[in-house]
Amino acid sequence: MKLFEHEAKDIFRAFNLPTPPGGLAKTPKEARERAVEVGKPVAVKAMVLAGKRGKAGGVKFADTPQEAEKRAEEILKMRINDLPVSAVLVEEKLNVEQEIYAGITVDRNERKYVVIGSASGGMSIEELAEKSPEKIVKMYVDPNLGFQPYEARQMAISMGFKGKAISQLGSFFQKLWNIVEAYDVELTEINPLILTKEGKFFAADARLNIDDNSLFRHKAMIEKLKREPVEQNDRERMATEHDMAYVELDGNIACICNGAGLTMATLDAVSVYGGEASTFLDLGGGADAERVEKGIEIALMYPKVKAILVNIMGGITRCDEVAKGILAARDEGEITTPMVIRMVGTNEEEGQEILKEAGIPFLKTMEEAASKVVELVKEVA
Amino acid sequence: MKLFEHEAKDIFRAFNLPTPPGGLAKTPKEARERAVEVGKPVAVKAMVLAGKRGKAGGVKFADTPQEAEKRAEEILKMRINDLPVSAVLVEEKLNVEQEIYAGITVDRNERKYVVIGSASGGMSIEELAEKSPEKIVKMYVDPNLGFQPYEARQMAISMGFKGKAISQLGSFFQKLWNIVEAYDVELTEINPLILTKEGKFFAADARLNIDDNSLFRHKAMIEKLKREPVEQNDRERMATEHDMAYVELDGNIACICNGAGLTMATLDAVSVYGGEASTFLDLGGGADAERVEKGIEIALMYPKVKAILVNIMGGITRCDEVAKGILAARDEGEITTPMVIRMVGTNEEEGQEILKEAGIPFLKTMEEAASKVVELVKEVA
Amino acid sequence: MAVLVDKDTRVVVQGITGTQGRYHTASMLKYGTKVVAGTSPGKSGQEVNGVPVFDSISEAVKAEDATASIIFIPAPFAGDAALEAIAAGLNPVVVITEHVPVKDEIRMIHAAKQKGITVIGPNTPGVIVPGAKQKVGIMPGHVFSDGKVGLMSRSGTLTYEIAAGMTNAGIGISTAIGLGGDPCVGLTTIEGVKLFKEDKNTKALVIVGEIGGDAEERAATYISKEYDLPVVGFIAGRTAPPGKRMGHAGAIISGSAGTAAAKIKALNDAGVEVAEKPSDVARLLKESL
Amino acid sequence: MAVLVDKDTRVVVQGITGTQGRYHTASMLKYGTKVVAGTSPGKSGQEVNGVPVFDSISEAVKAEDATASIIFIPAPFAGDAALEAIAAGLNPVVVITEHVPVKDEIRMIHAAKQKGITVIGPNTPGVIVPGAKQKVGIMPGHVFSDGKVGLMSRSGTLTYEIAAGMTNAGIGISTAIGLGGDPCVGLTTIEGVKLFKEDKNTKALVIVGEIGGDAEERAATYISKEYDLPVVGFIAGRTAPPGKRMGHAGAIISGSAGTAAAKIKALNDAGVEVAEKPSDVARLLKESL
Repeated sequence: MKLFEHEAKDIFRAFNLPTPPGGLAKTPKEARERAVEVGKPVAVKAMVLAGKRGKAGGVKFADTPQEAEKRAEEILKMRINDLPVSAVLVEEKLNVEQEIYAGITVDRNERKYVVIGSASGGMSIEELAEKSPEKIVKMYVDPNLGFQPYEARQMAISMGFKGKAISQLGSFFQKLWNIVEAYDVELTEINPLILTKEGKFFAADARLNIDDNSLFRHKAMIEKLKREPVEQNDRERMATEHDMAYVELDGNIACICNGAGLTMATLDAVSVYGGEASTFLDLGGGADAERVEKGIEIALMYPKVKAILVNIMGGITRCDEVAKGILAARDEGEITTPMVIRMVGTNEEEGQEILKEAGIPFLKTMEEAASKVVELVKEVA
Repeated sequence: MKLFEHEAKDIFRAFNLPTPPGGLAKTPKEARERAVEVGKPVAVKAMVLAGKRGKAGGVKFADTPQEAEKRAEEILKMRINDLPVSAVLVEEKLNVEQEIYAGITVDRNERKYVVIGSASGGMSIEELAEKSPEKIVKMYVDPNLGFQPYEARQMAISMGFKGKAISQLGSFFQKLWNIVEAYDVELTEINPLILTKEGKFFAADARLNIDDNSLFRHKAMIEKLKREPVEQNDRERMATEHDMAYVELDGNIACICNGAGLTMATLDAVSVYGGEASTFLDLGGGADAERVEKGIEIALMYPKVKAILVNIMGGITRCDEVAKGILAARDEGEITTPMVIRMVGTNEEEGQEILKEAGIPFLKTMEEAASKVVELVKEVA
Repeated sequence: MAVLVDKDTRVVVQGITGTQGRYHTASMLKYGTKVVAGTSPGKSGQEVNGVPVFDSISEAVKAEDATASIIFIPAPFAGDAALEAIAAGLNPVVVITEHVPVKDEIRMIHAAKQKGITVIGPNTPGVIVPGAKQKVGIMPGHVFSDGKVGLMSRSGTLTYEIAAGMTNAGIGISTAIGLGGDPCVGLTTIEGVKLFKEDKNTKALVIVGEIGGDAEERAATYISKEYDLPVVGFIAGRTAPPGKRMGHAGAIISGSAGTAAAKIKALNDAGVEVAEKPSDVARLLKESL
Repeated sequence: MAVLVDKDTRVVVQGITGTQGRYHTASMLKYGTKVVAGTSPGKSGQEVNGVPVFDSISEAVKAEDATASIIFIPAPFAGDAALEAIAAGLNPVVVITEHVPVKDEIRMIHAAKQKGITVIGPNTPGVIVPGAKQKVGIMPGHVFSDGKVGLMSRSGTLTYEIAAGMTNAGIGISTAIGLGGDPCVGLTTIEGVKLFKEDKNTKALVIVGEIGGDAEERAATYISKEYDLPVVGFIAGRTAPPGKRMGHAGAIISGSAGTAAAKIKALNDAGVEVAEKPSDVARLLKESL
């Protein structure tokens, strides 16, 4: 679950992690009010869950409240990465001495949290890692002991800071770790973390992604946000409700399979035969007839879909159930979209029997099925 | 810092640890109101930080609100262990199937937290440990991993519970551990933890002592309590403010020393020579003149004091500073209480010189000093 | 011979009284697995398919000498279940559960490491050794035949697809390990290669990877230096768009690392042939054996 | 010869720029202690009594080959300081600070145990080895003379009292260890006895205990079975009323365990003579040697 910058900063402040003075505005008028409260030149920033916001023009500066109102008006009309901007954050424009990068995420190879810092902030960490890897400081967090204050100070020391900044920046990292611990954060980044000319550190930006699998532990926090964990369209929401993995793509063939790896491999196979997938839909393990029917229903709601490829490798999933689901979907929805079925594994014969009786053709290998569905789409188009 | 039962139960409820329905009452009338709210027979319990409250008559039962009011009136007038009762807790009298003991404390030998449980609650754990040690289940908490839910269930299993009670009681222990972790609890006890005839578990009593050394981490919690961490008389409060360890006893000789061990040994020496100490006053390490003066001032505020024994083994503490402090106390306060000084170690000669010049006698060994002060007290009496 | 599991492995099923636990206990027993006990707090004394149920792992181990665990406990409690199995010294601990919070995964994996225990998964189909008729997992046993190829995969059904293809082509498997689809798993690809390297019965390897992370790249580096037997690869997600999450938490592409192209190149550079389609795996194996 | 500290011990002072740190650095240097470095975050480049200051332990160890640590850091941060010293492998780690939260004590003690490191304290006067002219502590060095008696104590000034008495009686000390006055300390009485047992230079022991806990009782049991050389004891708090907290958090009596009477009996039963007054310790030692 990705938090908006202002949501992340609310959490930062609750952990005494300094953010620039300012506040949220949902209208240009509110933006002016915020700027008046700040009483100094401000930054007006689009609240949107998309990267490269700055490059898209989502961050503008204003010297006066009037100007802030105008900039907010412009930004609130924007769409960034095809997402609407619902609010702006109006914050004091800091007196920048240095831009720093600070982040914590999970290192999947070490199976540990890793704290990352660089005295050269501002650019993306991928860019930095490529251009000047020597400027990146990394510390792995001991899974037993957690991240200690002395380690947080060591980050600051290794990043090249001296004097009071060691304890100040150390404390910054320590608090960031406390947030990661408290909220099952899988990725947090402060980029830039600003050292002002006055010698203070502020989180100028804030990225905070919470592990979706941990949300059951953070109900109170989510409730406070007064929004759904994820911005989804109707189809995505339905899939989530039924615990299916669903991703929309730009092609026209909906791939409905069991298992993420198999679904991806099916998309790949479609591509090998010259087709393009519209839909990644993983039914998960042990889908019954109802679930299969629901999966097909969701897939068909997406206008780009011109053909359906059902590819089932029966393990826990039983082919007879899958066949029943396909039948039900066909009969219920009066489907005219061409469908190619490939279905092997557990109760394969029973399943094939059901399809045969219903007059639905099926194939034995995923290669045949992928090639067939691409053919059908070409006919339809 | 010891919490009152109702304070501890507020924390319990915040951690979803069930307590009997009811509430606090500061007057008999409020007690009746609480009993009306409960709507069932109630227990009326004295809120006082003293053990053996039950034996002292601090817990009474009432079948009706009228009766609850009357019992509250009786209890609110009581003093238990010489402490006033400022409020009563009115709680539903539970339908008891079984009384259980649950506690967590620090095992100083293992240097670990230890979770303790017994299916035979009600009596004190010391009594239980003496009479039926086999009925006590103990589990040490791994300092790295903490106390896991499966271990909490293991507690319940080892205590002899079966079926649903395993998870229910396990969850109880787990939550109790969460409280210990969150608030640096050095001792918590639920005795009795009641299993009702309806099959539910409730914390009927609640003891919660927070590590005094950790209070800096729990300012928000302490603020909520709206009271001082400890009930102290003026002398005790002054000593605490000056970071001295101060304990009042029943004798008449005030022992002012540096170091807890030395102070205790001084009390012991006074006893060897037939005297009785009124005061344990440990100045701590490195006391300067001002501190020594303040220590004598505090000691003299206690009416039982008939003589003062200052016993200093100078290490960080410098004898010249001690001598100056004694002088200042004498001159400032026009002390007439007899004083015996024993002072060796760092800057011993300078200190002795100061005392000599001021005409204050001093001795070389603590045995001489203890014997001398006992003699003086006998003369005074 | 095989890795992780052999004919003497005695399995305890954690969460045996749940729907999943019951179903797969029956399925494992049918396959031949020595399922000797199950746990479900509060349900000791019951039986599931003739397997005795205990309140805790320690009781199950005491009564039935269990040596390994398979976990069918819902995600919020799976971490606790794994720590219980680890504390009792069970090895391996196979965590079938998906959606386990990464923080819990980190804890269980490191608790296991400290005791020299292997965690398989979470979010894994488990481990199967056809030659010993033992599966500690949820895979359909019949698609795996006994043989000398080690199979490792970050995916479930895709593994069955490839195993079925191998079986049809007459190629058998020594041990198949589902490594698990999450970003953090107990046994990583490189560790899996090291295990198989020590197994004299395994004469070739199949590595089924997917986009996200650099487990395959790291394994490739190791293989190029240390593993001399034939290896065939398959990488799912060649056509997945960057930045989209596709089912497995593991399948997120960030930056240029973790793309299918990068993985295929790393494997090719290490002398590993990478199949374009799942059905090509068996063919490439035949050619290299 | 001695325990824990010897002539090669190179000490880093954590919190060297504070009032306490400065004072005792001077005092240790004067005594002869090899204080080679100090730490104080943000103050690297400074010097205290000619001792170079570093921002962190790792820098201090790298530059000055420090081997042991003494901590003068305020209680809220002392746990962190100890973990830093432990992570760097310093041994022993002497924690002078009092009022350290018990939770932090537990963490540091177990982190040290896992690395085979000894924590002395918290709330200790430290360790002194008169024969090596090394004190890693805050005790007045001149009251300790070189010799063959090991001294262990849970109290500070009381130790000086007894040591002074021994020195006056011509009895020298191999190593004196302040175990610390808190309920949870790194080195316990029984562990101290075991250390001294391995030291060929120590021919007798003095154990200075106080009410609270059962450290002395446990040590007595060990001594009766495993320690053959003379031991003299002293227990403070014989006249302390039950349930009162007297200075040391350690000195709480609960139930019948931990009373002075119980401790004295346990020691007597183990053949240990227990002095009634501090000045009797030297006399009893003379008689037993």
